[in-house]
Amino acid sequence: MKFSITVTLKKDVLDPQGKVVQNTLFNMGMNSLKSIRQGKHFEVEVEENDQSIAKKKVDEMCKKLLVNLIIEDYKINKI
Amino acid sequence: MKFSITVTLKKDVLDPQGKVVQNTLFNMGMNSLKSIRQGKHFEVEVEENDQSIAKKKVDEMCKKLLVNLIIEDYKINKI
Amino acid sequence: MKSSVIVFPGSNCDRDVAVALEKLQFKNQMIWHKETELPKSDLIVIPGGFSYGDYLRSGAIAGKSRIIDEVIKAANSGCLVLGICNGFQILTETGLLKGTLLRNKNLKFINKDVHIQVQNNKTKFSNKYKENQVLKINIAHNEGNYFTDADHLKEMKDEDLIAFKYCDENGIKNLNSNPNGSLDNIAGIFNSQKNILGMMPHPERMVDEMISNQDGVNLFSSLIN
Amino acid sequence: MKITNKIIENHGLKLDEYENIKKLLKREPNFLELGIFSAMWNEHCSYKSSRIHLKKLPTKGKHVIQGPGENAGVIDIGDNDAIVFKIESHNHPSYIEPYQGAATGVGGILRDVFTMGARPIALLNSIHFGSPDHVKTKSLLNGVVSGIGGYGNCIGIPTVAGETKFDETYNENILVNAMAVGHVKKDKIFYSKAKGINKPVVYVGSKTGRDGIHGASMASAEFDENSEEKKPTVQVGDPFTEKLLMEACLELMKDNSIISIQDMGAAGLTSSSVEMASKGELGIELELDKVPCREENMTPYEMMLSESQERMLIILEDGKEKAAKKIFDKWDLDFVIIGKTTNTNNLTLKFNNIVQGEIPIEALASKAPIYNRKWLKKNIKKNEINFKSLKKIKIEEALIKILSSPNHSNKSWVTNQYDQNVMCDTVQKSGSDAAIIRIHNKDKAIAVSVDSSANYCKSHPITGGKQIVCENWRNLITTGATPLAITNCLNFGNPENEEIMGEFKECLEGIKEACEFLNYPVVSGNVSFYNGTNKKNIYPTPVIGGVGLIKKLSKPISHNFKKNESDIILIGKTFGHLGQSCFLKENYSINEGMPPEVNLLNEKNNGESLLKLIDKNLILSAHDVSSGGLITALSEMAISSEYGAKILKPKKLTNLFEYFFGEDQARYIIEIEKHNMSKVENILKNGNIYFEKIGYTQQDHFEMDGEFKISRKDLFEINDKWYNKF
Ligand SMILES: Nc1ncnc2c1ncn2[C@@H]1O[C@H](COP(=O)(O)OP(=O)(O)O)[C@@H](O)[C@H]1O
Ligand SMILES: [Mg+2]
Repeated sequence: MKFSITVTLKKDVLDPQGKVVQNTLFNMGMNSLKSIRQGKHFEVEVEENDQSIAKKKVDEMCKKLLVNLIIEDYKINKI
Repeated sequence: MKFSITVTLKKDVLDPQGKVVQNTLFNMGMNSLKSIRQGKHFEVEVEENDQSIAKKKVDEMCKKLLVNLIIEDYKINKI
Repeated sequence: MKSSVIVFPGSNCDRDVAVALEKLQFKNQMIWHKETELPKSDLIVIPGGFSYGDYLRSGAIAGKSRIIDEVIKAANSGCLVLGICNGFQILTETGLLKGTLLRNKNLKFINKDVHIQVQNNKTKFSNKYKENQVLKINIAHNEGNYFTDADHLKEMKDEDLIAFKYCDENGIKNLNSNPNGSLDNIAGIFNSQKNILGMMPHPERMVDEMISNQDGVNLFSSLIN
Repeated sequence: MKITNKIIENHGLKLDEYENIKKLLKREPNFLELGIFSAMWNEHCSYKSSRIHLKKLPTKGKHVIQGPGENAGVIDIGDNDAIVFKIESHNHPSYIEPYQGAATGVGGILRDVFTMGARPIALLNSIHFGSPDHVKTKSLLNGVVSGIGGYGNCIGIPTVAGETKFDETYNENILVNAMAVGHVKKDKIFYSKAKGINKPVVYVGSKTGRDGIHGASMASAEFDENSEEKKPTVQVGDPFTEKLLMEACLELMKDNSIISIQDMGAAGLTSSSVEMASKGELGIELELDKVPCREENMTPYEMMLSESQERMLIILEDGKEKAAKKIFDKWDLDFVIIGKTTNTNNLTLKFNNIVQGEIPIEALASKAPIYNRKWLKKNIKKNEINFKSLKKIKIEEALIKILSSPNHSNKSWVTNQYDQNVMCDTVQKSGSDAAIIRIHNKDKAIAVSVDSSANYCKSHPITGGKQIVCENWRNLITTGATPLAITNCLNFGNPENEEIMGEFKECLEGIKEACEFLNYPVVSGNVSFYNGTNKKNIYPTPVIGGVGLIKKLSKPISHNFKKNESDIILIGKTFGHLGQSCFLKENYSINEGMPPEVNLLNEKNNGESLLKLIDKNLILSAHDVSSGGLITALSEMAISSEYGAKILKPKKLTNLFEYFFGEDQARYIIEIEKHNMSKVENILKNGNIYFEKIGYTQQDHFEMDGEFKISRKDLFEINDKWYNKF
């Protein structure tokens, strides 16, 4: 069973990378850009048939390693 | 108008990060994990009402800056 | 004084810090990350480098290793812990120190000699420095941009938990003397018990006049009582 | 599957080469065998166009332990210490994907050094980009610099020196050359020569993926029924794994388990196994199903041609497998016995117990083609430059033009992205003439530098070849080091073009002559042909990497002025040669003329005398005079220091532009304390060395009465501008 995980910086955390990317795009003439934020994306496959169990396992991976809960939010989606 | 962009390494391109993360999750006891690959995620907002034009603009950003087309693939979704 | 330097796969300042410790008469041991027990020591050092390639987030994976549980235990029972560069990043990942280290403001690796000012010279780590002393010290990192929430910042200010701040040679702290975008020019912090110090600059690189200067010496000698 | 002409061509083989393969095999090769021939017979592995010329280089000397022919050269620096070093190009991959191309270039050269048992202690690089305003230059520069840093910083080896240059000749073909230097105990050097029959052949390191399989992807598109998507051929570097591999190998090397060891560089498993067998005059048999693979369903062809990084092949002594495996387990690396040495003298490849290919080793190695390609002597245009017709400018203006040009700008934008201090033995980092690295725990050090002068080589290849060796030699001398040996990276255009082949041949002639005269042997190197398109080849760009020894380390001699009111002396004669000068190029866009003449005798005498002065502690600072001439060199000494200088009017030479901007060779500027003047004069006079006192240091300003006056701060800012805007 496959899931995607999206990890983003929390709203009030500074995003130096996003900021530089935004400036660069702006300087490249893409001035219709209002905002851009950068995060991480994972594609995970787990050996498990029960969707809710599988999702729980993925959630555990996020909490234990993939996400720094102090500064990051995450979302899990089945794909 | 808001879009999400998912950038992933092309198939067959070495993903050193994914490999280390996978081993770590495994060593932490999550042995139902079959595979994990890491990519990037962007959330973009553009000032544009026409969806197809907006999407074109986002596509341009990907091609010109956000994505390394030699080793990465990407997908754009309206959110 | 006995010290232990924890070695993770990808650590690369482990030898440098061991050399500095031995030069200052510590009895040092290198501890491989797969060990399950820590020898009794007065000081634990988590050295710089790229543990686990800095993959995922710098320090994240090392922060989950088995030996770290032992470091946490020792720290909680009062042992002195020093995290330098990647070691600082690892300490924030474990929660032993609060806040986090984001990408440098210019998104580039930065290696150069910068100045930092001692903010609190009344701790075990800094008692040999003069009040507000300015040190010249080497930095080398990609993610040294310290960030924390407003409450924690206030707590650090109220309780003197900021160890070092980036400044210029005259001790002036502003945007120009901030190499990486750190909040409030912070270069190093203590935990609330002040037995844990995390810092981005490399004191172990500043103990040899032939190579650099000796501005790092007092950090190590402060620890010897 | 039928091997068609198209398939042969896609493998980069000529039809007559294919006929030759059939003769050597006494039959048609199969597809796997064809792939192996193509890998071993290409220019990169076989040196087929360069070999007869490389042979002429001097490779022996008192200090040489190992010359060309191994993974890297080795020199003796006394007390059982040896230095291992080599340079290598990664030009084409870096143009396609600058970050990964440069990163894997660094990774590759590091493996060449630690394969020999040495712990790498320094990295250098020479990078050449197109014109600064070419559309691609900025992103290529960005990518290459962060790639070099990304790899070296992560693995924890200081990147301490290099050169960054721009010229439109590299618009379509940048150069990325990386050099690595390591330290080893003289009695602990490891070689690639196999010995003994039935010894286990072990694969260690990363898994094999489909990276970098070149001709293959195209060729396979024709025969593959399920026609897969086009495979990316870009290799991604994994410095973390390389660090583990390095530590594991060095740990295994502590005892005597290893008979032979070889990294998998270009042509991966193929070239490593063939090289070991060929040097040992043995056969080797591989069971390819045992090769650790990253992807599913990899074919023997893909495994043999993959250029996945961070892998090694080791031949072990009997009975050492278990202990060795334990070490690699500790470092979480693959360790698999994939074959054995045999007495067949063949490369035998099995897959699922069926022999898939069998080729005599000598057909791949000693019988690989060697070409004596046609070459044309350089047609020298001796057109004189008519200075009278040039627009008049002021000295100050011309100097500012040079100091603010990309080629002469302060490079800290680049070098601050490299960790130069890790390992805590960097005595002198980038910015001076050469870097100085202390031998760990000792009071001796080595000095290292890389240099090139493509425009000199273009206009007169023989002189250019000589000049770069001399410039490199001078750079080491100014730090007080005795130059010991060099490595060289020969970046040239298409060798099938007679003019290019002529440039190659004549540059090598110059290199050879200089190395012989200076007793400065070549111990390793690399050749990179086919740089540029056939119509537009790059300028011939040989790059010299030199290593020198500082026997007793004291305060390092750097090029920044040290004191107020000390004397400034110029060693060597000034003729005012402006052909091919930076002055003409930056101010008038003129690339004409001959390069300055190289007088090897003067080089040798001047350099050795300076070493004497340094040895006697008479020197405060020293700098060699090169591109940009005397005034540029003096400015550089001021910019990096706290002092300016007052330059006196020359007594003889009249034209100040020639005086200040001429690029005459064999010259050094030294700063000495006034009271040492007579001692210095004595030594130089006794050595028959031409020298003149040209001025003295002073506070703040760099000036000549009535001609120019610039503050040190302004000089600094002028010099810092270009990259800051970047
Ligand atoms: N320009 C050169 N001058 C001297 N030796 C060279 C030169 N080019 C290559 N060599 C030597 O030829 C051998 C093969 O080089 P190369 O194929 O680059 O080795 P590797 O596969 O280990 O990287 C090496 O020993 C190298 O030092
Ligand atoms: Mg090699």
